[in-house]
Amino acid sequence: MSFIDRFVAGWRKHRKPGYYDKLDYAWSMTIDLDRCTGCGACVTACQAENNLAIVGEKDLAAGREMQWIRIERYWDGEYPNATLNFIPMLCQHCDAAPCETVCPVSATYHNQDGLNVQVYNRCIGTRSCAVYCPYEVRYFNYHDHHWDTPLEQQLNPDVSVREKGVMEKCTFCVQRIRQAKDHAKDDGGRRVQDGEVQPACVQTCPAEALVFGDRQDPNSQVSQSMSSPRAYNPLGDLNTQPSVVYLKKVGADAD
Amino acid sequence: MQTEVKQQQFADVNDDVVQSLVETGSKYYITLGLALFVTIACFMFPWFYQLYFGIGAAGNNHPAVWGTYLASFIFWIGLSHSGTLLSCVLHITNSEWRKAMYRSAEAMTLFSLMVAATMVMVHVGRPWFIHWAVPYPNQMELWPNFRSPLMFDVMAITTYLTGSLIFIYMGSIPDFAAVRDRTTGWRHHMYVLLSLGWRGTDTEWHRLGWAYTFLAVLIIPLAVSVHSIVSWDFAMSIVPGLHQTIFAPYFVVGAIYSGTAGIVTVMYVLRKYMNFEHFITRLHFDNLGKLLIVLSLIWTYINVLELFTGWYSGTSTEYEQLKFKLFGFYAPLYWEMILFCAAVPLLMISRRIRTSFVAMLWISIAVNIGMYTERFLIVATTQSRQYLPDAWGLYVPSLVEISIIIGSLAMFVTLFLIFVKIFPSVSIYEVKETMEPPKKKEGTPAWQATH
Amino acid sequence: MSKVDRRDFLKLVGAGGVGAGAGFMLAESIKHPIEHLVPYAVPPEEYSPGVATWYNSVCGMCSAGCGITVRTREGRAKKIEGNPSHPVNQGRLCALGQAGLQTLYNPDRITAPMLRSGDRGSGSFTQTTWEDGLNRVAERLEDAQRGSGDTYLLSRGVRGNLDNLLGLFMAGLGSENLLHYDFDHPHSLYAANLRTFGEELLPYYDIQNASYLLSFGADYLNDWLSPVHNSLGFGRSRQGGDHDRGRFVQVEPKMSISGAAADEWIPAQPGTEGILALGVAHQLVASGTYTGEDLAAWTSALAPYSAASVAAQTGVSSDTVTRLGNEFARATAPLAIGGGATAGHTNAVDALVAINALNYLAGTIGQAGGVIFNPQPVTGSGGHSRQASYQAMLDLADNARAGRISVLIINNTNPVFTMPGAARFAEALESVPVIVSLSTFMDETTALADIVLPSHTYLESWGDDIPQPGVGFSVAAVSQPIVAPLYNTRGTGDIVLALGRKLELTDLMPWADTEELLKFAWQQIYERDGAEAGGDFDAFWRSVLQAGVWGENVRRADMPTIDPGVVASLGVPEPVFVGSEIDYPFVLHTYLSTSMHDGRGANLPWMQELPDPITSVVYGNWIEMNPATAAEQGLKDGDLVQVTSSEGSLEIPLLVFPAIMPGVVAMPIGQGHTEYGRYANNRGANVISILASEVDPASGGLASSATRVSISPTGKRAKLVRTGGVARQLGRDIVQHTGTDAGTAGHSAKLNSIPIVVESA
Amino acid sequence: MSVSIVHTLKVLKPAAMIALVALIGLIIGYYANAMFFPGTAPEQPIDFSHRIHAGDNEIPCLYCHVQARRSISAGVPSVNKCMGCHVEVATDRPQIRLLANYWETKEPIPWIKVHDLPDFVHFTHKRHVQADIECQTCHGPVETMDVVSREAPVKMGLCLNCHKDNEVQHGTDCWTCHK
Repeated sequence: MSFIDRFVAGWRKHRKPGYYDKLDYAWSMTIDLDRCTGCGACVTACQAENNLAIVGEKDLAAGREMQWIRIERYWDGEYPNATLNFIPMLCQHCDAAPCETVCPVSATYHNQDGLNVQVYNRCIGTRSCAVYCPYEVRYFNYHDHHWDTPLEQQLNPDVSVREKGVMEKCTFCVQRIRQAKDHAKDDGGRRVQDGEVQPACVQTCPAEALVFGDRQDPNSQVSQSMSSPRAYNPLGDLNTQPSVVYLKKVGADAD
Repeated sequence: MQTEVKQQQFADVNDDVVQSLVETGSKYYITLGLALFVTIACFMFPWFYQLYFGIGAAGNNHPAVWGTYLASFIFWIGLSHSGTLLSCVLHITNSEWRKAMYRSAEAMTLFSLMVAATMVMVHVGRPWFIHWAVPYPNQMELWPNFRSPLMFDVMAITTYLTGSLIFIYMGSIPDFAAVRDRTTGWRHHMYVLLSLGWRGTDTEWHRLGWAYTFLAVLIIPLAVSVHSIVSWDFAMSIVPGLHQTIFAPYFVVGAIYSGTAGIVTVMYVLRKYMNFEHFITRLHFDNLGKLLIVLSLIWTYINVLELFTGWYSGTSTEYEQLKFKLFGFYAPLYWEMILFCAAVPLLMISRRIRTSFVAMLWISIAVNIGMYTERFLIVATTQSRQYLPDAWGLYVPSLVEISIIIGSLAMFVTLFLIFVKIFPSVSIYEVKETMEPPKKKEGTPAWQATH
Repeated sequence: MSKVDRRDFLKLVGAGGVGAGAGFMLAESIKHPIEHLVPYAVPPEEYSPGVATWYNSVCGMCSAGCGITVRTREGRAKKIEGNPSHPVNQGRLCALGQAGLQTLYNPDRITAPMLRSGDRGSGSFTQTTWEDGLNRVAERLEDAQRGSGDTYLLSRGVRGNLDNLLGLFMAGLGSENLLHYDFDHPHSLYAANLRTFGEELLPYYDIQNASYLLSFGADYLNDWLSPVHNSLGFGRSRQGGDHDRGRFVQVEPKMSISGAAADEWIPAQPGTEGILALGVAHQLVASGTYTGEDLAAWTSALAPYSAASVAAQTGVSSDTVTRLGNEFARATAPLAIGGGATAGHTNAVDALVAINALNYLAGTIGQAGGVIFNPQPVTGSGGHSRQASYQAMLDLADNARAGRISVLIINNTNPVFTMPGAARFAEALESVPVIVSLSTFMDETTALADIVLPSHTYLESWGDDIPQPGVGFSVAAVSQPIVAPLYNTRGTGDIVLALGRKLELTDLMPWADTEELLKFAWQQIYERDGAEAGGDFDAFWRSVLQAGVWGENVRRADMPTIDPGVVASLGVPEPVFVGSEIDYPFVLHTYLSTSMHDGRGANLPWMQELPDPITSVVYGNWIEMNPATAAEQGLKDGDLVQVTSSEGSLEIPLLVFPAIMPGVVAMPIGQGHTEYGRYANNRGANVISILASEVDPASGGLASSATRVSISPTGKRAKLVRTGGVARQLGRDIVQHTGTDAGTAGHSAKLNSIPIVVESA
Repeated sequence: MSVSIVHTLKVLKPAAMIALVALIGLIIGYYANAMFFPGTAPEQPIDFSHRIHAGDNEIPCLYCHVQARRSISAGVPSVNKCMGCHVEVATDRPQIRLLANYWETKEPIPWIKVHDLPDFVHFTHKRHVQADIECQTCHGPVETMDVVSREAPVKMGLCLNCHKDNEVQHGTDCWTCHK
């Protein structure tokens, strides 16, 4: 094996998602744009589950919103033929994530569950990941946020409250995944079953537009809906290999 | 040109320089005090406020998480460039006129690098953990991410800083010795330590000359690499308008450009207020002027190139980006940059302007203002127009940021003022090399034997 | 240093001392702060620290009555989730329901009984004890019984046995005046159903099995009847159902969320939706789909509604009308619904009757995917009977002015905010001698009260509920306290029972507390259901509490059918608008905000920060205008405009909106509070305040869409906080579309919701 | 004038001495504090002795810290758990009377945390107890202590070493312990 071959082989290896030969679970989500009604239930559910800060009017006016999942809205056409398209945008947990390469302290990396990890207590706040992320789904803590008492009593003890100067983003509700794995371990170390764990957004979606699961399990709901002919990735040409797959809206394309 | 200097005698050189170190007028102290005050009031105080309050003190927001701090970082790194680089190049090419100005140029490198470093501290969200970016063994076995261009940065800049420090120090040793022998009291002791017991023997001269040249050769590629790497912080992202192969040369040229302009400014000041009329002459301004024209032309060329990248890309992202840069919210700044960096320098084609000190001063200042704008635009325009239109936004610097920029400038001035009182800001022995040596009774002068 | 002389020595000692001190302080400064670890003195059973426990209950944020599952840790409510076993929401929940936690932990809650200390409306109160507060109320009530004046109880729309309890209480006081008041109560729909089917009820609209939904103004995904259940139906009809992908058509002057989600959005002149419905019906009959024996009658009745004439009135092209008719006729399971603005015009009832008729002609009454009627509530009341129409509220105001009201008890409803300014309700309350408020929060109405007896939030109190509209079969749910009361408050039921004891009404209301009442009431359900299942009542009760819901999948046997008289009376008159077209060129279209609903959500920070789905505005409201119209008026996005109706005016930021009719301006309800806590106060403007006091004669409901307004620039720019940037795709293909052929592929319709795990020690 | 730096060094010597002494003082001060006032053994509201209970009477840890087997937190026994024995056992002792007071007033006992992890750490006792990790591994020989003190340095290094030695699955993934 020539040096070149070895070099290329090594390079290939390192092109693997997050350096893993095989992922343990490959948590993925599909979002059916044909079902999504843009109601925003997922947004609030996420805020409730993940201790998202109440940012306040002033900072929102400065453009410092803090929503790990946000509803983007795109108009097509003009009155009377105007149509409105909603697309929920959250961390895509890319297998080839640009944000992971840039963090100088490896505060964000890919773990064996195919999750794009953000370690809050390792982050030093260079904010490079947010620049590198084409989906704009990383949010920075510009202050220490506070909750008017007794609102803080609602905070989820399984999720840490981020301090100022730290980047944060959607975790696929890792605390729930952790919980589910814990249960699975108690039942004699079985694997987490399909539908056993769901992020807050998936769980609450009134139109059942969101589906979550392990795409390595061919029978899981998520694998099935990923195999839909409607499946696609927004900004797919950037080839960041997202774990979130969108299902095309049915109807005439306006543009 | 040379005639002025020729009339100077060896002794005069020493006297002039030493005088500039020892005799300090009240004017100097006032300036220093002022600079120091501004540094504390406009840099330290807002920064501590920001540390307490969080980066929210700056104007950053969701799409534009990078701001003027990073822009200033690039600016200072850029300014640091021509200093050592230029001095090395000219040293190797044995250009005589370099010798009167290179010391202050190198000093500029040193200090702008330091200021750049502080800019990093100001930029990050949790500076108290900045040491995590340094590879050191710990019980957690945590290492920095060596894939990250920011990591390359840390390494490149520290290397460059070390290199320049050694370079300027080595070059000053004989001068320290010279000054040592003409001073008394605490100064004397200081220079005793600084000059490392330099005696001026032939061997010493020989080694110094050799090592100096050697280091000069080493530093040139280093300097080029530093700014290329800084550019990769941006070019390695996939943000439209940043993800471009031209960025490394673009940044290097821009750096040398602004750096050279910086030197002109500094030299004007030295000449005016340190009474170095004899050493810093029309010749220097003339040559630097020529250099500036060349650089500005290359810079303009690359900017035009950028337009075509956007125009020919055919992708909505790049095209919107271009439109936004030329006609968007920041357009006035863009055209200001073009005026100051592409148009104004062309004036220097006329020799009369090149050789008029005041004109050169203003041009050099204009260039650096333009170059700062360029860095600001690189950060601001690109981030506010990325892939998802729904996430578009604008970024406007906050008062804290602006005041910190002013403060950092003052910090640079402070450092420089302290420098001119410690270092002989004109290289005594190399200036002497450019003169007729006084004949001794027997044989050739010592310095010829060494070469 | 050969010898150390004294001065040097001292220097050294000093240096060492300073150094040591510094080191000591340094070590001190980085020490870990003291934290406490406080166990229960006596832990409650099923409690173990660090383990989450789920409790099932009923959501109290809107009238849909979804079932919720609340996650608690260390005795604190952490998260509200949908109850998977509740047939209405099936494990799903809307944003407002999620934010319910913030009613519980709201910093602006009333923490103890209060007496008014300043003069009315000054908002100055002094705290008191429950004993004192209750005694005072009891005295007033006794005086009222003796005296001339009458006692009124004005409650928010409560259902189930709490409603019965209030009824008993008022009966005990010898007063008939128990009124429920909800701004969003669909009076016209009830009236229309009464006229069409002879029963005053809400049928269950089976969207899930509908293959073609024609919605006339009903924003069924946002606020209409049961949004979460409707969304479920929408999703399943769209994808993964066993039938073909459902098609959704929305007819309304301003695109709502449902309009955005629909396959086709058809702007029709405000108030003419009913006419369009008849046009569709006409085409349907003309196409020969309907083959009833009364075909002739229908044909003649629908004759005047030919596509052409309908097109002329509605502004919808006749081709579209014809196409809609044919599509509706051809669809396997068509369904027409009406609500929203359609139900807010002076011709609302006629329009809704027309829509019912359309359903009848398509033969969807009682069919799957059609209009299904619910059985009678198994316990408690369905809630509508006591609902006060707008007319009734006006009468109440008149009685107040005439001094015929001596005591007014208000339970968690906010008429001062949700009544048009023209009704001058606040002013009417001035002349009520005693106002008692049982409100959880200080709001515009409670601010006028004399005695405030704060009630629990729904997460602290007992209650039960019959969801309206149901899901086609009997459902009842119990809401139980999730957490111990945060403050010195009491459940509404307990307050009433306590008052009852003070007034010796114990023979009417023998129960010690609401829980006891519920157990008593649920005996009957147990008898018809649990008894043969074996277990004793307590076992049954426990199982109900654990499931959070009880239901029996028995459809109603006797489906009412359409009243033949309807055919004769068929017809939709032109809507009446207040204000001349010249002075007030725009029709004001109001709609319930997604997050604030009718204003109740405005004090929840999460709701203030939830971007409006369509405009992405946060912390405020706005008025929407068609781009072309705005251009004519010389108005730009973000201009502060003055909106003037015949009844008043307000200033509000203008928002240029691509999908609204040129002659219409639209404004969301919910903002503009003045006395509703730190998060709600002084944001935007309350559009209700400028609504004309126009009554829909047929139902007595408020004609909330019958106001005309004029828009004039103020020259000022307004700050309108939006989280969204540019809402155009610029050809980047972010939201991609596909032809309808691939439509049904993909998505499983299986419920995916976490099973309730009640972990316990 | 002399070229060599010897003379200069002579001049600078006193200043250098002072600086040196100050530095030494700093180090001494730091460690003195850490040594004499470690703050790892805070004074508890009741002088509860693990030595008597867990050591002499050999009551198993999980008898009182019953949650440790099934919850992320080990849990401190409630007052009535203590009273379960102490209604008759050693009722005359002053400390037990103190306990009895808490019991009568139904007051919880404000114990002070000895082992406290940062908020961003997710540590679950359950998993570790079920993996038969000795409590002493992290808590030190509690059964020999009259006053509990933090013996083992409960720092990230400790966790990682143990995870590595026992080859815990994903034991070094950040999100296994950090939340």
